[in-house]
Amino acid sequence: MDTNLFTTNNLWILIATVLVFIMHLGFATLEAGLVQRKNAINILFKNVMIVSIGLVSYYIIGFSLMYPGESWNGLIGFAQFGLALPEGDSIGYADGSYTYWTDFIFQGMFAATCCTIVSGAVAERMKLESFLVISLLFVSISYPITGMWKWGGGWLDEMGFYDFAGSTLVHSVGGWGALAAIILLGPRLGKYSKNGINPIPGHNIPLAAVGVFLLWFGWFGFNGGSVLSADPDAVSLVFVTTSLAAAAGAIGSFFTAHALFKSHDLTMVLNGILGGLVGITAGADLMSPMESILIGLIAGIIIPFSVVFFDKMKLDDPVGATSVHLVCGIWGTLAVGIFGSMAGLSQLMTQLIGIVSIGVFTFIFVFAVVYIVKATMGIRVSVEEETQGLDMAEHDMPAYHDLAPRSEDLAVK
Amino acid sequence: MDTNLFTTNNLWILIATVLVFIMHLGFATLEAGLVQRKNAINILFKNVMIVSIGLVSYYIIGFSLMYPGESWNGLIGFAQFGLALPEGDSIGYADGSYTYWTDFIFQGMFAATCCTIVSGAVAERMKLESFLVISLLFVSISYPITGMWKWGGGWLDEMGFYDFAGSTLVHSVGGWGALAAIILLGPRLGKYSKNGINPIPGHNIPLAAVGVFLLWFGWFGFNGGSVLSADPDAVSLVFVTTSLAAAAGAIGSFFTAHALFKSHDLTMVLNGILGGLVGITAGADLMSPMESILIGLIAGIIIPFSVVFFDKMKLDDPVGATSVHLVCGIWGTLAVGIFGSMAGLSQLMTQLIGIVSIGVFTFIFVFAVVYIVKATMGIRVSVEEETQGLDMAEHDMPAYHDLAPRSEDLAVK
Amino acid sequence: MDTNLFTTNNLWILIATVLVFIMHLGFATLEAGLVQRKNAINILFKNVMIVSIGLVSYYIIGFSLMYPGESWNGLIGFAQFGLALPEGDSIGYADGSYTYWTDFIFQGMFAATCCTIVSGAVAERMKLESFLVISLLFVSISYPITGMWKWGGGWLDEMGFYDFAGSTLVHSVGGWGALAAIILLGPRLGKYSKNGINPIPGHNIPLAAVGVFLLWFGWFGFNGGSVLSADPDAVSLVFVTTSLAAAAGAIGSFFTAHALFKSHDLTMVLNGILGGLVGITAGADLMSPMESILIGLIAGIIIPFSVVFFDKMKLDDPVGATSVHLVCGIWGTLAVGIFGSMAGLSQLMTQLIGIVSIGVFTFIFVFAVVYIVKATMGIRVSVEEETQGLDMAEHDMPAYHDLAPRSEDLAVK
Amino acid sequence: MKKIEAIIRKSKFETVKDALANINVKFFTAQDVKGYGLQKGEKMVYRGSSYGTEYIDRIQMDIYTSDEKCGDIVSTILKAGATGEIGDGKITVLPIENIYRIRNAEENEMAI
Amino acid sequence: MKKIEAIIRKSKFETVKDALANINVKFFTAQDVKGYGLQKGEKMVYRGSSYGTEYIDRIQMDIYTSDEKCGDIVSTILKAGATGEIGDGKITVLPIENIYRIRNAEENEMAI
Amino acid sequence: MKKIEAIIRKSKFETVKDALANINVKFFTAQDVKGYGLQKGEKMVYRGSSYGTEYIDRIQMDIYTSDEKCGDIVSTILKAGATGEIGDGKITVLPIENIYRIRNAEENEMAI
Ligand SMILES: Nc1ncnc2c1ncn2[C@@H]1O[C@H](COP(=O)(O)OP(=O)(O)O)[C@@H](O)[C@H]1O
Ligand SMILES: Nc1ncnc2c1ncn2[C@@H]1O[C@H](COP(=O)(O)OP(=O)(O)O)[C@@H](O)[C@H]1O
Ligand SMILES: Nc1ncnc2c1ncn2[C@@H]1O[C@H](COP(=O)(O)OP(=O)(O)O)[C@@H](O)[C@H]1O
Repeated sequence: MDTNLFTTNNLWILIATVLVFIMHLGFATLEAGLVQRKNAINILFKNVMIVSIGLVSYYIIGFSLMYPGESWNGLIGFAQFGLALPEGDSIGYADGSYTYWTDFIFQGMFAATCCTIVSGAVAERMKLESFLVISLLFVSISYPITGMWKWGGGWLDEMGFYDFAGSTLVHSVGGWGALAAIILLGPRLGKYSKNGINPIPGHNIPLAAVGVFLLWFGWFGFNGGSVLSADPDAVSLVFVTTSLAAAAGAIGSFFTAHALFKSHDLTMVLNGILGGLVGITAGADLMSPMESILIGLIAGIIIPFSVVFFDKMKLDDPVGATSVHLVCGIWGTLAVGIFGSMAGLSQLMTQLIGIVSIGVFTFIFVFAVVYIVKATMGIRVSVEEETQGLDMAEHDMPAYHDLAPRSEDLAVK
Repeated sequence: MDTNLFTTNNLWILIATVLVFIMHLGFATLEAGLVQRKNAINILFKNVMIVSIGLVSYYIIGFSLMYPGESWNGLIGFAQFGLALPEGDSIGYADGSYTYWTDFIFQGMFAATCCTIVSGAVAERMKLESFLVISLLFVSISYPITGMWKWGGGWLDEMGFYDFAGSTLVHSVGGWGALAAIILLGPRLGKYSKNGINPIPGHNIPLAAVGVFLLWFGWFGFNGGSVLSADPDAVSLVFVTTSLAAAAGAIGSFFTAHALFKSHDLTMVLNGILGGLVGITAGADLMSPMESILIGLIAGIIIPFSVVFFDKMKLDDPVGATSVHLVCGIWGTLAVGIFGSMAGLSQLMTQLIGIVSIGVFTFIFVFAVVYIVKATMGIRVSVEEETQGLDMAEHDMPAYHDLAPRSEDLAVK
Repeated sequence: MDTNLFTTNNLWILIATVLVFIMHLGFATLEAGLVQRKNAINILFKNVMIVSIGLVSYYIIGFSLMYPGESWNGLIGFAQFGLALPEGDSIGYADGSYTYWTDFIFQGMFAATCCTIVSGAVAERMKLESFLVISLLFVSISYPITGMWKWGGGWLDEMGFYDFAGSTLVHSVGGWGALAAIILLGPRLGKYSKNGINPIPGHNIPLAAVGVFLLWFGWFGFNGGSVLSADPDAVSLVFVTTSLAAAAGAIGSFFTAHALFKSHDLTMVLNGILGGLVGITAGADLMSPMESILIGLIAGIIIPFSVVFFDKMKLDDPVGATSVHLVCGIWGTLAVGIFGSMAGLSQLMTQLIGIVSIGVFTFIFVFAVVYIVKATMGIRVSVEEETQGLDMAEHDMPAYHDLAPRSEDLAVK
Repeated sequence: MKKIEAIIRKSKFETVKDALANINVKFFTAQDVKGYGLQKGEKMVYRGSSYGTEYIDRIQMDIYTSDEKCGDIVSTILKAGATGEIGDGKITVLPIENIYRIRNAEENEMAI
Repeated sequence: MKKIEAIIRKSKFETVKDALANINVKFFTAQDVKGYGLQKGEKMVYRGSSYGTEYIDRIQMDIYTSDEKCGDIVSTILKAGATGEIGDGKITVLPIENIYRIRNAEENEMAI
Repeated sequence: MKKIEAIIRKSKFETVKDALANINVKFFTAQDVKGYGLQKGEKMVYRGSSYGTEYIDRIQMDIYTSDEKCGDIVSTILKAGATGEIGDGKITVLPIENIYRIRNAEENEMAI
């Protein structure tokens, strides 16, 4: 491959990195919009710290765990602490598509998304410091190990498991982590009472809508960059399937939510878009436009049922992360065996094996970590803190000052 | 053309697609910011659905109507339902600049903007479902037909009409649709009383400002991508003219609005930026920097007069869509005959023919559609619903929960 | 160099331009979030006008002052009013990396950031028109002159001063301007009383968080584009160092702020990210990942101390611009002499000379300009206007309408 | 002198205000309150569950007036504020001992 | 008839409301107020300086009632609203001269 | 005992509060209200049309006090709250029958 094409390929992965980066803002605003006003600072703080901790820890150990070069039976391996620039001509790296640095930074941006998924599900009641410790372990150990199984050339890869951009490796992994955490954490105070479900509406739905648009925006990089080159046919097809699945997800949720609830719930349609995006992620390069519409539509139909289901199970998830990332992540991974150029029963079985094995590992890992943190540091804020809101309890600061206190209102410390 | 350059060209159009996509967030936030708090969910819901419906319907019929290959007298043609990947080498498509998929997704992102323009003008009073039906017909039939006249190689193209990125084909088309709709819809309750104009201020001006920055951001893709290749000279000139016109639009509105109203109205300056952007769009590749400043400046000067004019006509347009997209769209299309490398009286005439013919077609089409929907489904919410706000009336949900209801406040269904 | 690579290189600089553009939205939302509700329109208005005035004035004189071709002793030069397209083959320009237009628009986006830095520091009390006049002179005269010293091939460049993407040339220059302005302007009413410091909290911290994410997003273009080509190794390394420094900045501020204030202040962590970004900017292409983490971490540690220091000095800076841009800008420029491939005592001295000479020039220039404007137009709003808020005083418009006034509430003019 | 507290529907505020202006009562103080009573608040739906507030938003108008005018004001509000459906609200009359105009310290009847 | 004004802690509102419902008082008007008293507001930290408001957010409940029921209501609130710590708030009883139901112009005892 | 309701300018709130503190009145309840009166609200401009609200934002201070202290408080507010221009607001004194401190059920004079 020549320098010109290498430069173009590398440039695209870098731009895709930038787009994946902004997904963190998408998650941050989506989650901030869907929590109560009194917990908005807290969820933003968590999101800001996750990206930061995620990148640094992925630099220190995550990347080497995920792409160890050699591994023990395709199960686990570790290259070295930090990065080690490979010898020789940078064009030689990764089949002449991108540099070592590009590889790291693109992968690093992916890694942090996992924890972001968890942050939304455990919002409004989890202790800040405990959350950060759990995230650190999740992003630097659990995510890279299961990631290696497929993307690092591990046993699932050899078995033929397919997950183009991470319906399972990123999204359902995040979703399993979220599920394990909310089981141990319990629902928000008052969410489930003897009389049934008491909704706790998000405080700023427009902010949540901004988040979903930004996530869709970033997903062009998430899926498009996963082509791992600027190959015109592949990237442009991925753009088409990704967009159509997102659009169909909105349409699916629109009709389903209205049929079920007799109401046009914006948050459902927003979740529908995300469901469509997560659903297409495993096979974005394999599907025809019509198939991508079907996958997105089904994801969009699933969302309202799934949200209601988790609520019935008393698994309290303020932002719908389990429905979007776990359920639609599983759906998307299965869809590779049902639609598109790899469809077939044996592929479907392989997909199932991948889903289950990664799910079991992640769930157990996160469950154990959260369990230990619960037993030691504690994971849940006190009833008083939860009632007062985490913004005042952990940050001594409200998210909004409607009327700025005049100087005279202020008592100096 | 070789693979390398093809890859780079194609990559740019894909990135431009991403930038045009985010314009939908720009429109969504601009419009949400300029409506009343009680209608914020509704306008966001409409915007989310428009992108979704727009993309899917453009896939099903719009693209084939707009680029039919062959047409009846350059007036109308239809290729097939869905997409049909052309035979052969992908590099052969579109003079070696981009793939078929790229072409579709870039055009698809443009298509949905038309309806978004309408959504702002009819905000706060139009029924959700009627709006969606009208949008569907607009984006999948009307927009592609007039689009074909020029970009699809139709009669206007043969006549020499010039519209680089769509001052007329996208913006004034959206503006005509908006005008037809607001004539049939009437103003918001209480906007015009016997005592004169009662302003109904937007509820979140910072959100509107975010929208305009995002639109400018996206416009780099809208205009820059319309070069249809990554040609360095052309794309970089378009970046310069687009930016300078936007900047000059702000400056023009700044002085004009202050002279007229003795006040620095932020919404006017924001509209001025958009006016400058719309104005330069028809000839962004033809103008010198100084000419682009002039075009933008004049657009910025037009805006405050135009806003006041429409209000005098009792044509109620909460976001100024008619001033920005219709009036400045016309101005920008005419400017191609006045400034730049194509200027000349005969070109000016041709531009006028294009403006009028597309305007007449679009206005009549949308007027007819809205009229029929009005007679059947109805287009306007009831007085009670309008007073209560569409968020509660159509979505059972307020946009903001200032104080999250505690669990005990909640009565279960 | 061949056309293909030229096209790719040029494309990257254009995309970087788009990313730098959106930093203006980042600044706008950060600053709007950190001021009081009653001054939100005003700060947005200033930010919108700065980009606009900045681009137009940079077109008219700034670019020619900064890149004059020839200069008097490397101190000052001026090419011509407006732009003058160089003769000949566009590929010949700038070593075949980008076109003349690209050069201008990329540089133009940088230029406006300086004034944006000032706008945050002087927020909530400076007269709109005076601010715009000062900004105009700053962006079109002061910034280009000191910019020329290094990037225009002036005396500092010849001396070996290094500033990759502008820790000094952009950020500390903006910071010195901010310092000069707030010295002459004085603190906000009531900020410092005999009892000590009365905090005046920002009204919308989530908006400020959005701003910081957008700034980080844009910084990929700011630093990555400063490679001035799409060179795969260089750009990808810059992405890695930039991201890790930002992440480490957050971590540094996280621990420091908690140690100092026993509280997790989100605004400190946000400033920490920006500090890390500003810190890495001077040497983003010279550092190893580990060095960039160190630079960012130190910047993050500096931030809380610096914020407290300026408050102790009674230099009131609502958004922390002096800490982020001035202090971390100096730190980053010095870091080039301490870490990375150019480290060494003599380089450190050269860096110091650059910092001081540019600082002295900028401080004196801005001080003089602000002083003259103060003596003529006045720079500070009246006590009544400040109490009432600049939104009503200068714009006759509040930023938020919580309850839309019903038509009957409105008295027509 | 009397203080009249009228707790009315938000939607009736303009009508009541105009009716009062017709009998030359243009000065009063208004505030937003939450009414708990027979009428329940609006039903909302969020993520599949419907819920509602127990209260509805109301406006309370406080009018200080002389003994003579009091009857007039009460009957005006009774007329203008009624829809006949549950939830129209209440009017209460409380005795005032003194009233002052802060501007010039005028007292009682003079101050109204 | 009496007007009872109870200025209570926000955190006690639900308890008081439920206690009142138990003695069949389900109609009242509530509003957010700022209480200045012995108890100070929450401490906050912003960019290295701590500060606090002088007031704390409270809820004021206004209940119109007949003379007989008044004592009952007061003692119910006294019990349900107390924590025993500084800042529990106040209850005041004011005389009402007249009260009307706007819906049907019913007066006094009938209107409550 | 008396209830004093003072409806004052927002801009005078701090002055009044400080003046009351000087005569040792530090406990009261405040709320935001909208005043309709001679003075009109602020003029605004939006997209070329100017408009204004009919009301202006005010603060209402409610002070429960003993009969003796009442005169003092009123005259303090009259002095501290006045600008002499239209719109300074009103002070009203209403009779209170009973007052209780919720914390310990202390009554009347003890409770203030
Ligand atoms: N006893 C009361 N004390 C205080 N406010 C009351 C009382 N009863 C009713 N209200 C107020 O009057 C409003 C209307 O009362 P409601 O019982 O709903 O209807 P109606 O007055 O038509 O019987 C309530 O929302 C509440 O604000
Ligand atoms: N004299 C008063 N007039 C009006 N409101 C008062 C008065 N005294 C107390 N309050 C209200 O009661 C609340 C509680 O009073 P506080 O003195 O803090 O505690 P406690 O009642 O337990 O002694 C205050 O925040 C204020 O809202
Ligand atoms: N009759 C009234 N009843 C209740 N509030 C009143 C009455 N008259 C005036 N107010 C309140 O006092 C405020 C000031 O009154 P205004 O007539 O504007 O000025 P002034 O008191 O100086 O004559 C009003 O905004 C309103 O809140």
